[in-house]
Amino acid sequence: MEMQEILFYAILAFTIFSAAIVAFANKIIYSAFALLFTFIGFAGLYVFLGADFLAVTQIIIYVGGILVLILFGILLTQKIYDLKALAAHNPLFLSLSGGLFVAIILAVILSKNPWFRLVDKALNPTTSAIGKAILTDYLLPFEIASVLLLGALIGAVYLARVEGKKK
Amino acid sequence: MNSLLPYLITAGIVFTLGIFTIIYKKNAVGVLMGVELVLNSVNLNFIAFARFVDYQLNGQLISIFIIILAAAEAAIALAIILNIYRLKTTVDVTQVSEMKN
Amino acid sequence: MITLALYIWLLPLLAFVIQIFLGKRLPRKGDFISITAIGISYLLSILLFVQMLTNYNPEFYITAAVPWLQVGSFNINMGIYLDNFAIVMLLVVTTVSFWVHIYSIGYMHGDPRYNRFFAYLSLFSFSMLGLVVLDNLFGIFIMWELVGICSYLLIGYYFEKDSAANAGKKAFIVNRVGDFGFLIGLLIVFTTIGSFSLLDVQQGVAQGKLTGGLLTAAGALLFCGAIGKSAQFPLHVWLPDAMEGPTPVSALIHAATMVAAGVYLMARITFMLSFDAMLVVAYTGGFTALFAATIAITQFDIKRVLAYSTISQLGYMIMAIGVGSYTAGFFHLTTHAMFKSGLFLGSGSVIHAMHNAMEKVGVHEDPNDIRLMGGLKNKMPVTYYTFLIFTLAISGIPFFSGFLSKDAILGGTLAFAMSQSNPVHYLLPFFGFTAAIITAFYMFRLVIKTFLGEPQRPDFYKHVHESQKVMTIPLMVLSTLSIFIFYTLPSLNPISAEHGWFEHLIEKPESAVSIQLGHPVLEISEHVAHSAHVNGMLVSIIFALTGIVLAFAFYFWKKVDVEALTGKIKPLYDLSFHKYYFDEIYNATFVRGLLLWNNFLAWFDLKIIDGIVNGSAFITRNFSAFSGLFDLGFIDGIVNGVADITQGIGQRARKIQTGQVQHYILGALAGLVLIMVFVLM
Amino acid sequence: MGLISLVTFIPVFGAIIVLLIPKQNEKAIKIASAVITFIPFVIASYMWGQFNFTLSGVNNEATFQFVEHTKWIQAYNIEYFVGLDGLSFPMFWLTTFICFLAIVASWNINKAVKGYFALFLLLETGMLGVFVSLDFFLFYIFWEVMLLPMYFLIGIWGGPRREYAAIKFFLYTLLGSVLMLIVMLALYFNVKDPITGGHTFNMLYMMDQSNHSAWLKGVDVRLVLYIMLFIGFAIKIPVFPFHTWLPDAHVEAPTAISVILAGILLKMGTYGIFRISYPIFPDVAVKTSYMLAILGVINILYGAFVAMAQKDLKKLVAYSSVSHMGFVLLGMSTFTDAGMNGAMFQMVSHGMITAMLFLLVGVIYDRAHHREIEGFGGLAISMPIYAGVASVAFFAAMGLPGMTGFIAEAMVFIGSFSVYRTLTVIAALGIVITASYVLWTVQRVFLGKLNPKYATIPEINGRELFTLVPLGALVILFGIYPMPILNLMRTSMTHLTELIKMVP
Repeated sequence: MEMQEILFYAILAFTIFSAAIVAFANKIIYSAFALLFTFIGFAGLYVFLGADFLAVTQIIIYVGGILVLILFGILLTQKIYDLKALAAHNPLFLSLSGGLFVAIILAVILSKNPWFRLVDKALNPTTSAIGKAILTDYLLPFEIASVLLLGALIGAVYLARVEGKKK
Repeated sequence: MNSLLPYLITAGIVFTLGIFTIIYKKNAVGVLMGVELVLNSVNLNFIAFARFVDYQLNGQLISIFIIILAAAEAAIALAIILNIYRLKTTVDVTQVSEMKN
Repeated sequence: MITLALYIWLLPLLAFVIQIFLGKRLPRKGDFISITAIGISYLLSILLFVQMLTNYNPEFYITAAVPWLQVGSFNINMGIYLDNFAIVMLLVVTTVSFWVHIYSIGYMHGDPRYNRFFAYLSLFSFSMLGLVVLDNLFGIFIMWELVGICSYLLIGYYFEKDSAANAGKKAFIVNRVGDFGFLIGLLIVFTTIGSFSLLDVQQGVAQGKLTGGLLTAAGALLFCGAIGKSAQFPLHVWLPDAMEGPTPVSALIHAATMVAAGVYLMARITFMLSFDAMLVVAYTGGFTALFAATIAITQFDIKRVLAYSTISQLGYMIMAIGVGSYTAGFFHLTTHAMFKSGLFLGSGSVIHAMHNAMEKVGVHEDPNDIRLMGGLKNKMPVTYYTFLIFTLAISGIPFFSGFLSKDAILGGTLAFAMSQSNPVHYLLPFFGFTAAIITAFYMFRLVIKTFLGEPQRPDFYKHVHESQKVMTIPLMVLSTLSIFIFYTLPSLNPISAEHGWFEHLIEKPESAVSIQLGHPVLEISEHVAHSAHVNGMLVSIIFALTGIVLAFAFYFWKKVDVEALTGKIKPLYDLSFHKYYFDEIYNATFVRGLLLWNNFLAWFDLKIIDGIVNGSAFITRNFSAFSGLFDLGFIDGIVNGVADITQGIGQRARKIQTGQVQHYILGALAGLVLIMVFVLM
Repeated sequence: MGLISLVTFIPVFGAIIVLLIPKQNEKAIKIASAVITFIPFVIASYMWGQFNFTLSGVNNEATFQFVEHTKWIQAYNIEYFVGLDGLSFPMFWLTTFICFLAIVASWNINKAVKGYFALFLLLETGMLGVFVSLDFFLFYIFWEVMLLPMYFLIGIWGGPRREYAAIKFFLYTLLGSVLMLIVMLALYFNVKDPITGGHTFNMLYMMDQSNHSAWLKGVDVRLVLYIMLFIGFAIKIPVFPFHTWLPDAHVEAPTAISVILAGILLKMGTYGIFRISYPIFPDVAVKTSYMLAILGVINILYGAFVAMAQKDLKKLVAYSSVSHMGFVLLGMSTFTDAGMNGAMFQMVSHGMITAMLFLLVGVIYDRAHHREIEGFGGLAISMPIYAGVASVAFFAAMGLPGMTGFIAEAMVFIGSFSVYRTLTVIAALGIVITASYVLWTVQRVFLGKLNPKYATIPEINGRELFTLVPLGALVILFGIYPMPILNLMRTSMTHLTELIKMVP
């Protein structure tokens, strides 16, 4: 087994493990930190898939943006030491059965199809290709995405704004 | 690492965990995390398929849009959560059921 | 003349309208409006009367009509029908009404609803005059009901008193019972003859459009109306209670005019009475005359004594119509209107004085009770002397009007009995003569107890004063009109009106039934009539005097111990005192029965009918829960059932709808798995 | 757009206008509604002036007035066919009149004002539409349009048991509608359009017996269809034993809605019989008339008896409606001029009288917040004007001469006595019972000692008088001289009677 391969499986296990912590952790703050590692794990997997630009984007947006947001959300919405509020969960059985449903579906799908291997292909840097694609074939979705982001920005500001008189 | 299956299995497990998280957590932020997990697993699938099936960049581009979407969604969702917290001093999604009755 | 009659009729209506809307704001609360209106009517009636006397034609009549209701083949014309009979009646009504109006100024002075009182009086005058002048039975029925409602309003005038409110209601409902018969009678007449107009009905009956049993039924049913309105047995119970109304009202409505409407109606339709119908009328009237008189003996309320005497006198009139003494019956109506309204006004004067005296003393007792009076003669001379004249008139003493008319009735009944082969019909004169003696007795009992003897309650007596002029003048006028001379002119014979204008002008109309049958319904020869008249006159004078002497012996000279006598005939006395328990019997049977029946039906409605509806819904709901969509039975049930099932499912389903996204996700996933399972298998 | 459409649809456009007014502005909503309902009343009154009394209508399009006749849904030969004749015009006019007064009487509604008035206006369009439709499908649609707003008006703005009452009302009337729908479809498939030869919903074609198919000429079929149709209408009237929705609905509904219910909705049943049942199935109508008369008599007496036992003032009035509608049934079963016109006149008369009664109950309920008859007493002392107006209404209900009720009842009796002697005698007992319960009620509420609780109860106000006085004035006016109303209907009624009598 090559070193690369060992690293690959290690990252896989690391990702799954941290995702499991996200799911099962009692305290929301632990979940948040586990989520951080999950995201990093995903970034690693992206590297293995030859998606270097995406890996970087993943780190920047998820880790640098979304996760920070989530952490802010947690810190703003509750006192960290309020264990009761932090550890409140729905019935485990129900949740597990839900997960089970998904697992069954996925397992069925995975088992029903022949997922073929692939001859090794060179990994090329993708950044410039993505840039071209965005500005040519994907220009319209890209613009729409920008509008969406603007909308989300304004919406988020409006929603989160504290009304003047309340302060 | 040069085969599709490990990626798909990983994505499947994380997806399952994401769904589980969505259902399991009462905390709205927790639910949001679950959603992020689901989105990430889907991203992984897209990129994996792009690499092993499509040989092109389409999957990666869709992933980029998903990331954009996820960012927007997270921002809005957190704003809503903060609002609910302000109004009801809770982020417990089971407590928020005004639309019922 | 038609125009004159219209004015006479409609002026009081105008007064009513003005009074009811503006009365309160006018000076003197607008009493002058009502009085002016009735005054003009009075003058115009006199004018009509004078015209009638100058014509001096018994056959006179005049009529005019306009279409009122016209739909397809159904038409009713409204019009005026004036003949001597109507003109005399107009004069009677306006006379009494006018003087009662005047009297009311004094009697009702200071009443908080003074304007309302005059408004009602005007409305009553309008209705009563309409009843007299209208040319068709339908119009008469309309006015008949209107006088009924006026009577209701005026009896219940002091509506704060439960007894007054009850009395008004009772009067109207009892009258409605009679009107039920009246209405059916009207329907028979209209459906057979096709018109309500009196002239058409007369012709129709003569042509035989209405014959046999139906004719008798029509006559008897129309008489039902008269039973109610003229308080004949067995619907007499309302009139004594009606004395709860203000005394002027009793004088106007419950003595002189409205109660006489029944007699008026019977006189109007006398042409269509078959012999059987006449017997019904005669016996009802005769029995009532005696029956009411026996009650009057024991009453202590001055107005109730008069009320029963009214019933009794109305019985006389009805009996007169029944035995074919049309003129005598109407004659008695006229004279009775004068002296009976006078009696009531006189009693009102006494009550007014007693009431004021009690106010001064500060004791509140019944001012109507004759046991508290006595000796009022010295304090209230005008009232006393006028009252005495009226009493003499009602008792049938020569030189007074009552004698003439009563005598004519008694003579008529006697003649009737003599001309019939069946001796049972002597019952009628028996009723009449017995009632005459009792009448004289109880009327003088009343006079003695009220005005003569020692004052029973000196404390009140001290404060009693004669009433003011507005109240005594009507008394004087009416007492003048109770003198024989007004009825016997141009002859001056004090004991017979045979050659007077009245007997000349008021002629019995030709019986349409006789024309239809081809032979007279009732045959009384001149000879029989004359001998009956002479005999009747003698007997009635003797009886009247006997009654008076007895009254004096009992109550003035105290020759007989009344208490002891009462004790001896206790059961009879009780029977009379409690009015033969009629109110109690009616209460126990009709009123209670009706209420029970109503409650039963209401229960039936709520529990059974509604229960069936709800129950069927319930059953179908359960049934359809089992048999589901296959239920094709009762549609209401399905509708209900479907609604209930949907609701039931909804009730459960809404539990699933928790409002929590997580549950929804779970559900969606489960669904997805199911779909997968199905797809893959 | 003709006058009829104008009158019929102004309220529904008005409803849209009302919906556009901001909901805080309650005053504007109320004034707008009043103005909107006043316009149809003015136009309808103008139409009265234009109305030609000599045209009969009923089954001849040429003698209908203000006709509008255009295609609507061509695929099924459904037409927009409206017109007025003597059968419908009195009710048409009365509807515009009562609706206006009811809007004024709704002034103190303060719960979801906008919804109330919008629904009310929609209801008015439904009612007017029913009276003008000459196409059965159109008729049915309007019939249903009227139902829903009523359901909500009772169910939302009603009294404590409003939901029960509303559902009961709805299911009952829906049952009626279903039966009517079946009959409508049966007629549609079995009546041929004489011009095109296709199926038709045109009522006038349905009235022509020669257009009926062989199946529809079957005796039993006709009987069954007639009875189904009759039950459909009987529920609305309501005929014993289908009447139990009425007391509940009337009692729970807000005042103005009770007025509409009793004043207009009840008449739709009898109007439907006049307009549809009689001309389409004249042979069955003649055959079953005795049953109809018996039902009428039962209604008269049963309603009166049960009314007398009621303790709730509004329920008493509701049952008195049952009793009075019995007169309509009795009159219409006679096929005589007097009886038929009397029945129609009673519809108008009862519409006005009962509207007054419900308004009066509303007035006292607004002040005392209860309707227990025994709980009042002596109100004539503290509220003399109210007592005066109320006596007019109660006396009118009692059938006192000089008011419309008497004319109607007398005409019905005259008409029915020539046909059903015994029944009429029994029915006439009703006048005694009616007098008893009316006077007893008047006594318990207004006379006797003043209940000290109500010594300072405020007198009836100007707005309430404004709703009551016009009705009272008309009741007396048409009671003294009924020809203005009778003129409207008599030609049509005579024609209808002849039409029925022509049938072998």
